[in-house]
Amino acid sequence: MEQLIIHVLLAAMCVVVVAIAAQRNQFGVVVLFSIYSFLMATVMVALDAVDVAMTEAAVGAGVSTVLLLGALYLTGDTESKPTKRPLAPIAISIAVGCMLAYGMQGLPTFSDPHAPIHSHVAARYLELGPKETGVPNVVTAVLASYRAYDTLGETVVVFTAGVGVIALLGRAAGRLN
Amino acid sequence: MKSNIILRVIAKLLMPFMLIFALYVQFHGDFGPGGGFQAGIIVAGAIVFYGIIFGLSEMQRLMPERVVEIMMALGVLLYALVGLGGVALGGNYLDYFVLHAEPVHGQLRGIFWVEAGVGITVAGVMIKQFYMFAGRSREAEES
Amino acid sequence: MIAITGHLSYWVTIFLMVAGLYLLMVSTNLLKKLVGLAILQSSVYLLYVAPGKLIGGTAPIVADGFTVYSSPLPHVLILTAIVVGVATLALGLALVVRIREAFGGIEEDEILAQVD
Amino acid sequence: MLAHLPVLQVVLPLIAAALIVLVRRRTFAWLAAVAVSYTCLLISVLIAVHVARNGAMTYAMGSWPAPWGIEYRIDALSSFVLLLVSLIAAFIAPGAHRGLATDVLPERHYLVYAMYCLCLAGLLGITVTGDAFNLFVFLEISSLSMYVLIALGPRRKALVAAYQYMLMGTVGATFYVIGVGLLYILTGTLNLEDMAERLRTIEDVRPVLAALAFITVGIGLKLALFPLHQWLPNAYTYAPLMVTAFLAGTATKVSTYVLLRFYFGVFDPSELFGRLHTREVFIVLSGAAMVIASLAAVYEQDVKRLFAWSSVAQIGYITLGIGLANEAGLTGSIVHMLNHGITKAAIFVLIGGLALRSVGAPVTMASLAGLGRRMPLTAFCMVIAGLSLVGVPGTAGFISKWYLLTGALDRGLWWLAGLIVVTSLIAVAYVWRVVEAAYLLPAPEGAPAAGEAPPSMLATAVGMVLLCVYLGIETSVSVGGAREAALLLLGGAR
Repeated sequence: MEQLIIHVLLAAMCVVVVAIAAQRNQFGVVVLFSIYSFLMATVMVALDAVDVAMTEAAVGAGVSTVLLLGALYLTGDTESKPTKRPLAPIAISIAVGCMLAYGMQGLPTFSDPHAPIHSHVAARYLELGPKETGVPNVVTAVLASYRAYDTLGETVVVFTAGVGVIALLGRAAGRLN
Repeated sequence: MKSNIILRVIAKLLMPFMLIFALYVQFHGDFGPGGGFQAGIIVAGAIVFYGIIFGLSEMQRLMPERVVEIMMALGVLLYALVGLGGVALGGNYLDYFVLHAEPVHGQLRGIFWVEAGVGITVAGVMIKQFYMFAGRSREAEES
Repeated sequence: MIAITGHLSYWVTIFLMVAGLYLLMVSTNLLKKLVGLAILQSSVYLLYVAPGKLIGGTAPIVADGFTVYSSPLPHVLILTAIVVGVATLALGLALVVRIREAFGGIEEDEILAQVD
Repeated sequence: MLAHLPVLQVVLPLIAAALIVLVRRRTFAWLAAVAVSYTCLLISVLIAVHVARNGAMTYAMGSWPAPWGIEYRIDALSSFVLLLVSLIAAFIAPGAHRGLATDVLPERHYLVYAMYCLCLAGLLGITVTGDAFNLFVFLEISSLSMYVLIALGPRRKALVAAYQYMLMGTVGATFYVIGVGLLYILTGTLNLEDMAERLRTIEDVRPVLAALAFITVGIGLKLALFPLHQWLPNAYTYAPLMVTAFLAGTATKVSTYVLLRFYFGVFDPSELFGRLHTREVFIVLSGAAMVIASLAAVYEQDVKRLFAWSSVAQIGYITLGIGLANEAGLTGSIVHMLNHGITKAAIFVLIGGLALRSVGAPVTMASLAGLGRRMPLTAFCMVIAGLSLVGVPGTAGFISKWYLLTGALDRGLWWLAGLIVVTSLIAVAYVWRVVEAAYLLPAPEGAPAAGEAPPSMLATAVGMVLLCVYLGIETSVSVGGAREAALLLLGGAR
C-alpha cells in the first residue's frame, strides 16, 4: 500500500512536468509548478521525510509560487515561442540521463536496511542523537547540532539572496549612466 | 481588496492564530516536524497576507522596511555569535556542550538560539523580498 | 523496473533531471528557464531521500513503540538544498525583472539580438 | 587561539557582511571589507606556517567527531589556495573605494561590500572544509554573491551575463550535488577522508564513475573548463571592474582546487587515470582551451573581453597539470593558480584605472592609444603583467610554464611541449596589440587628459605587478608550497 501511494504520486509528478513543458502560457506554467511542488511535498511525506515535506510545501508551493507570480506580474505572461531545433539539448539531456541511470545501477537496493546510508553515520544519529542532544526529532538534532555549521551556511545563503534582491531591485537600482 | 469588510475582519482575526502557529512550529521543532526555517516562512506568510489585504503602505507601517533589513542581518549575527560563544567558553565553534554546566542542557540552549537566528533571518528575507517585488510593480505603474 | 535497484523513484529521479535540464535549455522564455532549473534541482530531493526510506519505517522522530526509522541525514541535506533552490529562484527572478525593464522583454533570442 | 583560526577565517567575513547590512554606511562597509581581507590574509599566513611545520590541521565543528560532525581540514594544498585567495582579496579591497565609483551608485556600495565579504567567506569556506556537502553550501554562498556582483555592472548586458552565469553555475552546482549524492548513497558518509577510505572497498564502480562524471562536469562549469566556458567572457566583460579583478584572481582557482581535491583525494587516481582516459581527455581539453581561447583573444577589440579570453586560455594551462598528473606538471598547475591569479587581477585593476579616466565608455583597443604618454606608470605595469601572461623569463608566468613544460617532457609528450610554446607565442600576439596601442599609436582627438589612476588603485596594481616579478625570481615560497601540495596529491595516487 505504501509503495502504491508513492508510485501514484510519482507518476502524477511526471505528468505535471510534461504538462509544464507543453504549456506555453507562463501563468499556466507557474500554476503547474505549484502543483508539482505540492506533489513533491506529498511524496516526501510518503518517504517519511516530514520536515522536508513541510519545508517543500512552504517553500516550493508557497514562497516560490508567490515570487513567480510577482515576477510574472512585472514581466507579463506572454506566450513563449515554439523552439526551433532542439536536437542538441535533447542529445545532452539524454546523455546526462543515461549517465545517471548507469551510475544508479550499482546502488544498494531500495529499502535495504543494511545499506551504508542506514548503517554508517545515520545509525549513530538515531541511536545516540536524542540522548546526546536531548531532542527526540533526530532531523532537528542533526540540523541544529551535528551539522549546525551547514545550517549556518544555509542561513547565510538565505541572507545572501535577500541582500542580492535588495541590490537588484532596491529603490535606486537603476543604471549609473 | 482593501474595501472588502469580510476579508478585513477575517484577516485581523486570523493574524494572531497564524503567528501563534509560527511560534508553535518554531519551538516544537524539537519534538515534531518544524523549526526556525519553517516558522520564519509562516511569520512572513502571515505578514504578507496582511499586506495583500490591507495594502502595502499599511504593511510597511506594521513592519517598516528598515526593521526587516535589521532582522535579516540580526539572525545571521545571532547564529554566528552562538558559535563564537562556544569558542569563548572553551569549546570549538558551535560547541553547545559548554553553554551550560549540564551538556544536554547546553545542547538544548544552543539549538534554541540557533533556530531563533534562522527564523529571524528567514522571516526578514522573505518579507523583504515581497517588498522588493511588490514595490517594483508600484513604481512601474506610476511611471 | 527491476534493472535499476527495483524502485520507481529512481526512474522518476532520472526523468525529472532530464526534463528539467531539457526545459532549461530549450525554453526561450527566461522565466520558464528558471522553472526548468527548479525542476532540475528538485530531482536531487528524490535522489537523496528515496534511498533513505525503509519500508515499514517511520519518520526519524524517536518515540516509544517504533524501532525502524528512515535515515535522517538525507532529510537534513535536502532541507538545505531546498533553501538553496529558493534562494537561487529569488535571485533569478529579480534578474528577470530587471532584464525585462532594461530590454523590454524576456524572450532570450530578442534580448541577445539587442546590442548594448 | 591558533586552533580556532580555520573557523575564524570563514566566520569573520560572514559577521562582517551582516554588520555591513546593519550599518549601511559606505565608508564603514569599505573599512570592514578591508579589515576583514587583511585579517584573513594574516590568518592564512599563520595557518600556512603552522601547516608547513606540523602537517595538516583539523577542526571539528561543534566538537562532534569527524564523520558525524563537519570537519575542517587544511593541508598543504588548501593552505596554498587560502593564501592565494586572501592575498588577492587583500590587494583588491583597499582600491575598491575608488574603483567602484565608475560602476555603481555610491549609496549602493555597501551592498557590494556585503556581497564581497560573503563571496570571500564562500571561497575560503570551500577551501578549508573537509565535508562534501558543506563544500556545496559554501559554493552556493560564493556563487550567489558572484551573480549579484556581476549583475551590478554598469551596462545593461551585465544582467544578461549574470543570468546566463546563474543558469550554468546552478546546473554545475546541481551536478556536483548529484555526484556527491551518488557517493553518499554508496558510502553513507559525507566526510571526504572517510568517503575516500570507504570507496576503496567498493566492488561495483559504476556509481563511482557516474559520480566522477557529474562532479567533473559540474565543477568544470564553475571553473570554465573548455568547452564549458561560455559564461566567462561575458561575465568578466560586463561585471564592475573591481569585481572582475577579484573574480579573475580567485573564483576559477578555487573551483580548480575542488577538482584536484576530488580527483586525487577521493577517487582512486590510478583507477581514474588508467581506465577512463581522464588524463588524455584533460590534456586534449586543456590544449584546445589554450589554442582556441588565445586565438579568440587576438581578434578581440574590447580590452576586458580580450583578457577574459586570455583567462580561459590560462585556465587551460592550470588544468593541463591535472592531465599530466606528475610532480612537475601538478606543481606547475598549482603555482600557476597563484601566478596567473595575481597577474590577471593586476591587469583588471589597471583596466579599472583606465575606465576611471574615461568615464563611462567601455575600454576598447582604440582607447588605449597613446597610453604610454598619458598614463606612463599604468602602461608600464600593463606591459610587465602582459609579459607575465606570455611567460617571459623573470616574470611569474615563466615559472609555471617552465614546470608545465618539464611535466610534459617527463611524460614524453613532445607535441604538448611544442603546443605550450606555440600558445605562448599567440599570447605574444595579443599582448603586443596592447603594447602597440599604448606606445606606438598617437593619442586620439578628445582623449582624456594625461594623469594616472587614483593612488589607491595604482598602489594595488603596482604591488601586484612587483609581486609578479618577485615570484618570477624568488620561487622558494611559491614553488616550494606548490611542490609540497603536488607531492601530497600524488601521495594519494600510490
